[in-house]
Amino acid sequence: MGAAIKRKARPAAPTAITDAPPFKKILIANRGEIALRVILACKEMGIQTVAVYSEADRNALHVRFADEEVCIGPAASSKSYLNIPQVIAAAEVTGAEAIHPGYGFLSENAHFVEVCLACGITFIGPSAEIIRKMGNKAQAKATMLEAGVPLMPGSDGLVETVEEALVVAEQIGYPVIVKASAGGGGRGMRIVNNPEELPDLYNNARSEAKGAFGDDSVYMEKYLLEPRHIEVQIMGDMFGNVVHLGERECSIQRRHQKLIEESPSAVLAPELRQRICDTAVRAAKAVGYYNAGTIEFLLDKRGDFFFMEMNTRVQVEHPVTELVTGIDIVKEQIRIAAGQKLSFTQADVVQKGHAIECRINAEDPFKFTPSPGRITALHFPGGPGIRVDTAMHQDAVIPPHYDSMVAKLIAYGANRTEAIARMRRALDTLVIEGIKTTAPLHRRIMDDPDFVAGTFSTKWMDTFLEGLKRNPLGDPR
Amino acid sequence: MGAAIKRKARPAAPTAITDAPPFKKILIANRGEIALRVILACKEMGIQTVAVYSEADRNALHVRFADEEVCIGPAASSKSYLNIPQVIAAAEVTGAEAIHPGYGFLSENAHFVEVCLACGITFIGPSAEIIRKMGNKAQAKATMLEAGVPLMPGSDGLVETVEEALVVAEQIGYPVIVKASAGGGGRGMRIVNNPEELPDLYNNARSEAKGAFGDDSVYMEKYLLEPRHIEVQIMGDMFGNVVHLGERECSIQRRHQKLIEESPSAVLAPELRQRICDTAVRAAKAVGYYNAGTIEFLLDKRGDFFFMEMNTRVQVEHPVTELVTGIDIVKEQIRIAAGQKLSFTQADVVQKGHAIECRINAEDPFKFTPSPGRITALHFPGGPGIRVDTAMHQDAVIPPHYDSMVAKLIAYGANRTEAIARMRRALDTLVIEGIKTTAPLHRRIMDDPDFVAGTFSTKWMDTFLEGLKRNPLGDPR
Amino acid sequence: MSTSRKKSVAVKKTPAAAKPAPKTSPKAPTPKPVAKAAAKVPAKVAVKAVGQPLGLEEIKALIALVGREPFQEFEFEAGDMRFRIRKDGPAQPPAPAPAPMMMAAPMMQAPQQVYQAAPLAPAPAAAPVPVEDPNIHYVTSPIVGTFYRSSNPAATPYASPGDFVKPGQTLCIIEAMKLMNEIECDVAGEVVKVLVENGTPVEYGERLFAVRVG
Amino acid sequence: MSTSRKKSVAVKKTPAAAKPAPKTSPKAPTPKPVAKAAAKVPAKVAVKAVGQPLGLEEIKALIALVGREPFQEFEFEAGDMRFRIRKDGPAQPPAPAPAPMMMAAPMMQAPQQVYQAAPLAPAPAAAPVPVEDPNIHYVTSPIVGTFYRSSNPAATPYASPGDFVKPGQTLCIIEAMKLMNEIECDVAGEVVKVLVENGTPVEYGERLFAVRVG
Repeated sequence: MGAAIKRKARPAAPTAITDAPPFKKILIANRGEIALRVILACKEMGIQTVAVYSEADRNALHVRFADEEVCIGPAASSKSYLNIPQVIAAAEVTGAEAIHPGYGFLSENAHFVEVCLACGITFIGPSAEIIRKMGNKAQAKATMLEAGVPLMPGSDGLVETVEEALVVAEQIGYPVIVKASAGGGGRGMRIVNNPEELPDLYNNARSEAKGAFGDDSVYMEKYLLEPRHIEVQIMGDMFGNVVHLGERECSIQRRHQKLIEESPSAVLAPELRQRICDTAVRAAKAVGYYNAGTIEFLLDKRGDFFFMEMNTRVQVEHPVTELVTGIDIVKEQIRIAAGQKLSFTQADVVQKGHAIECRINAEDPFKFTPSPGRITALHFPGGPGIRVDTAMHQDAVIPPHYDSMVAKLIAYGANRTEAIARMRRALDTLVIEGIKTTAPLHRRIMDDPDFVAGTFSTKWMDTFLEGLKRNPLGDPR
Repeated sequence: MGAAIKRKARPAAPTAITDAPPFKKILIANRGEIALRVILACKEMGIQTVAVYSEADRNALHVRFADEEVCIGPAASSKSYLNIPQVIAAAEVTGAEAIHPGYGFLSENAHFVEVCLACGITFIGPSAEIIRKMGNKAQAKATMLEAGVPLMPGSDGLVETVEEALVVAEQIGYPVIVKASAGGGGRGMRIVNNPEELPDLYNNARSEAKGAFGDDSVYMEKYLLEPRHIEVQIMGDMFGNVVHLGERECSIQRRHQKLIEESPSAVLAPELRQRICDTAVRAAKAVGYYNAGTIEFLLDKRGDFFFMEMNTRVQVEHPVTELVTGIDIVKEQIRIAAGQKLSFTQADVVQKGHAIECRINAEDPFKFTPSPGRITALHFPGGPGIRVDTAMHQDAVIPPHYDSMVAKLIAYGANRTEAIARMRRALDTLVIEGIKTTAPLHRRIMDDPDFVAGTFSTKWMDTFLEGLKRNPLGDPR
Repeated sequence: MSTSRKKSVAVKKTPAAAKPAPKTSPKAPTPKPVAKAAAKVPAKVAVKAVGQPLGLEEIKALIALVGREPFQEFEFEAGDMRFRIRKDGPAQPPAPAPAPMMMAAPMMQAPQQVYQAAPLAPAPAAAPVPVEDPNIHYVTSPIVGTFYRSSNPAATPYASPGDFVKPGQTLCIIEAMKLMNEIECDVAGEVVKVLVENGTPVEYGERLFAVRVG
Repeated sequence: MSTSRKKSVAVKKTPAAAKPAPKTSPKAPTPKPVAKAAAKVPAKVAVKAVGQPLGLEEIKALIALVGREPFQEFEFEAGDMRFRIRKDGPAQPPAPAPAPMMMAAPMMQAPQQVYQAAPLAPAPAAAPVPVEDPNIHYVTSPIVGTFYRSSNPAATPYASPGDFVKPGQTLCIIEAMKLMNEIECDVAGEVVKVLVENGTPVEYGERLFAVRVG
């Protein structure tokens, strides 16, 4: 009997190979692959780790590989991973000096950052003020406008009536899109092609936003045709240094959920890449940004790009950037949070080779229905150029309570051609039995002529999926 | 009913992303991780693969992931993987145009190369003549001497009597080493410290060589103190182009079996690296070498280096070179065998970062007794900078008939410090249950101050293991 | 997962006026509580229904039927509906207590039980469930924090072995985020054992007191 | 691994004077021989019918039926409907054939049985060995090559169903490395079936002929 919060047996203190670790102990307020990713970074830095977990995750790998573990609640996220008092108490009882929030959950919760501050715990990320400023989309756009970052032609802030919406739409030209101010994931969002359909769609967007976010404020902007989602990885320290780590191409999306990410983008000419990345650095500097962040742009066919939003945390797709730059983003996050200067300059950042990430979700690969359950057989691909970020293991059970992503398969090659070839064979040698996954869908995409040519937009997946319906070829694997 | 040699269902022909594959179909005359490694390379190149397997390997991954599979005999290597007629027949019935031999088994068997030639099958490696020339150590040394490659001070060819041995030993100075001409793995090898013990040890070496290789010819050379094993990866095409891919440090050995390999070496100054690598290229050119090969040197404390031997095949430790150069050695081997020119020049080869490989063997980590059996739980580490080359899977059984290596764990980092940190955490998050492995030994080595400092020789492991005996600390994991 | 927590435990927050004792660091390795191990290998029946081609009564009929049969596993899928029943344990005579129903449907209301991942090296399938005294009720921690048996170091513990306690009675304090949370008893009975040492950290669901009900 | 090869098969090498037929390329996908398939997925009955969803009564009938049958696993799929039943438990009568002994000691002399790795998704533990007629002997291929039933395309096959054969009698030719290898019979009996088509490749240990011993 006794406390389940335990210190595991550890090997003899290793020979120090680095400077003193920036923190002695970090709590990871997350689960799944990103929790494990942060634990790995901490292990490399000689930092002790505390895992928190819900009752559904008792046997999860992030729990197994952390030095200490604290159960913080039942399966429901709201009662565990989103439960701020429980997370803070776990840091207190284990003596963790800092909390890494991963992505999702509390990672962009400004209130949580303030509570950490009040409790004397370092939050590994930017300040509450920055998160708040960038978290509200209307406010973020105002800030970017001030900094001279190109914005999508659109409403000057919120659009509060149908009449105002009609005027704004005329100014920026149809098609336009109505978006929830607090939105995300496609909810509270409507595309409007002409003035006739505007009133209904505007009202639909507002009521959906109200239902989803408790906030029915909406804004409007130009709706781009065949846009590409290009985002820039930013890192900044507390001394005002901000650098970019190049761009990521994330246009392969379904319902605004990214499926495949690459770095570099196959279509950016060097001059355009430079211009987008410089703009991102300018945007980050404008808000005094520090730690890791991502600035998302929409790039249209003519090479014009527009600010979409800033994510004030590490991204799911950060590995593609790590592979082409050789920079460990998570370790750098931790150093920055400890008050260290950036360990590299812009000149040190060189994009070499090409990396592609496929998100393997526990879903039917073509119907996208969730497929939680027990993994009865598992083999992850290895060999040259393959990185796997996952917390899965044989006999692991994917609980239905959380995100469906079970693994990130990342292929690196000397160029895009080699990266695609490696991703194909990695998918061919991936074995996950017992649940359905999106791996067969990815395998299909890797064979698609558009994908191979690099000619796709954020709307490409819809067309591709339509094509699959017409020509399903049975199980593609 | 019907042939078990089957063509598996394949997905629709993928969109071509590379030039026409150099071969349509390749047979892999090997098993385990290297067979899988070659299959992965073929998949990336759009080449069909044929796996051969013994009855003990029916459920092996190299069988599962090949396009076709042929059982070639019972478990004993001599009746399956070393059985030339069976391997050739398997190539014939499947229509394979080329055979990749991997390492070990038939990879350095000149007769096998000749049989392939006679049967119109391309052998992926150098010619029978080159293999024969470099395979006999005395002959190899004569060739190197001619090419002006520094040789260990030693006998001019074979030493045939005790009297001659005494004269030669006086000339080169004690300590000397007596080595079997056909030897390897430490057999037929004796270190002699003074003339008194020479006669007995000389005779011992000969009779041991006779027993092990059926050939009791021996030679003698200077025995170096604290030498390092430095080897250079060579690639050449059939047009006389030969380049090096930098060096590997393989001094962490036990009984002449490599345990840990790195690239680059922690101790080579740029000038010395250049000199060793240039010498290796000169040596390879001297024999008209083509395909992948490795020239092994002993480097002494003063920076003098001496030719040891040439391996005329891909090495177990090739991944460390692949990671620091970004070059896929196995794919290049296949292209070269198809008569293509080297796809890169010496100027294209840049060593970037640092890579370390730990060979994970199914052995007691401190007693080195074999530990075959069933793997009951398995988790390979992932995340940034980790490559795993393995054919293991959950519920796989390590048969007692073959090599004990079950996985190669390779860590890559921006520098040696990061690579060591990553190897430590990779070993900490490696789970292999059901059998004993050498992983705990590797974990200990990664913590050792000598290893961290890079100050070790080929004799270091003996000292280290002695130290462990005095201070075992129980199970270090 | 704890299977003994039958009722919710009330928490009252009071300001941290009298901090009972200095916070201690986490303990050295201790074995997992017994209940955890037991929870890993239950006879398990999982029902998953998304959409409803069959009615509830029909599903229940199917479950009852499968339960009587010597099956280890049953899966059903129709249209959007899919369900699966698996019985991990050896085919035992019917358990005395009703097996907990595992609701796995992500869309269903308030699933109380959850999927439980197996550890990397799974326990043998037929691991016997340790017998627990049905009269013993465990009061578990509803929050993470530091456990204190009394309001200050000098005070008498709220509850000690042999004490008779009743619902609503304060049993201990758990400090979290500088707040002293009084943990109340949820049954009437006799305290048999205090399962956590004073001043040590506790996690969510951790057993604090064993109370003999009655 | 083949468990039926009780005796070695003699091979006589003769020069490839009369090549029986042009070598054919490997076949298009064909099902694994019965023995292999049986070894991998034993005691499993999978029914797959497209376009015939069942009603509750029919499903119930199926479940009851499967319960009485000695199946380990049952899968059903029909249109959108699919279900599967598996019985892991050792509720079976003992298998008629003794299970092969797995030798685990690496140092033991000449182990005849070898470690056999499990496939990635292992079959249920209690899979019964498929029953084979003890009077049927299988002549297996001792080498890899191309199987020919006669010395040349125009000649009569060495052995056909109904023929009585005796030890030492040539049953077929296997061509490998341009050599014609005569495969001799190792028992006396009646050829029941030729298991490989003329001109197709065979691997080591593959069954060629079924011979009823006697």
